[in-house]
Amino acid sequence: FLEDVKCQARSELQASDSRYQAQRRISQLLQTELLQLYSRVEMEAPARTLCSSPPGGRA
Amino acid sequence: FLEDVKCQARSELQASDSRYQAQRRISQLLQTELLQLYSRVEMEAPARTLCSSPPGGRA
Amino acid sequence: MADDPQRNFRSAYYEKVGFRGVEEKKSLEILLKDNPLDLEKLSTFSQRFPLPSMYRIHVWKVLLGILPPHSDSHALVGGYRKEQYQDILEALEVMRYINSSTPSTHIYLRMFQLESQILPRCSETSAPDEENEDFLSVSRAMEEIVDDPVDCYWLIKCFVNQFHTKFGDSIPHLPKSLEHYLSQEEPRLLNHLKNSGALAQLPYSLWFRRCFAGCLPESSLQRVWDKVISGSCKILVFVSGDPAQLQDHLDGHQPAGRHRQVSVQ
Repeated sequence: FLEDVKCQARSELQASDSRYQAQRRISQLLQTELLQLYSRVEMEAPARTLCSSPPGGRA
Repeated sequence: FLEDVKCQARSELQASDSRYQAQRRISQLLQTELLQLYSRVEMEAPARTLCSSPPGGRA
Repeated sequence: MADDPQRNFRSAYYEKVGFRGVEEKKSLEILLKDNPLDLEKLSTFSQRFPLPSMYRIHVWKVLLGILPPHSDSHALVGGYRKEQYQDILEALEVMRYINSSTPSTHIYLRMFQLESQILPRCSETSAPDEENEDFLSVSRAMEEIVDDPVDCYWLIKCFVNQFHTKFGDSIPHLPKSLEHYLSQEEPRLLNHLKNSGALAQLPYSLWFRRCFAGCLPESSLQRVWDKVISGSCKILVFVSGDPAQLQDHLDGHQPAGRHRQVSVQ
């Protein structure tokens, strides 16, 4: 019976963890995407007034 | 003793949940940031060659 | 006469009109009342009988680990699964991998790629390659069977993952098994296929990789997948070796078996 309770807890924890892992992958992707977009914006910035707003700043 | 096991399971699940929630907040912030960056890039795009590459496209 | 002619008459009648599963359905219902569910018994059931359609999705979810054996955890875990689905979907939208006009099967592909850490850069997304096409076929077939998109995604993901983990090593050997099976069961057919060069032309590698998705009518496919999900890939060989399936294909009926049921017990 004790094994049973442990087993149930384990499967709940696994499901919760899988949700966390997905969220972690999502933020990694978002970070990559942001970095690439920033570097693109900055490469093009010197020619423009854009450089007056710091990277990471609001639009 | 059984109560003990259940209690431990509950706190593990709570820990997993709060890790998930934290990661979710991070993703949401990053998403907001990304959306703002996209709209900034696109506002500036019409005047530039930049518009030849699709939004979300190459760095 | 038998002791209970009424009952025997009924059973025989049910069998004749296709309700062979009345008794089976009852025994499945008993299994589904267990808490925790006995995965071994459910697998055995699913190996032996086609699952009644009203319980199929639930049993698949349990066998694939989308829902845990403990029924009283189903609501909690089901909620986690839904959140995970929505989180991924939302992120892909924001990153512009998908939009309102993206076909759902392509959405499932991107979601699966995100979770498997093989999502290409948005700008580098190209036409789906062979492996993607296999995934898309399975998705299209699953979508025919499952209405709820959350269930559908999870079933596709876990089905594909389980199929590769469990049978990945066996798939390349299935064509040999098919030949062996035919040599035992249908030696004349095998000879004919070999001599006419037709054997080499059969797309069985495709059938195996896609688990017959897109190659069998839905009702037969479900029964094949019952067996695959509950742990056997031998069924793929038997279905491929079914003379009617082969004949259909050689006759140029595509997808094979569209016109009749493959007998999958």
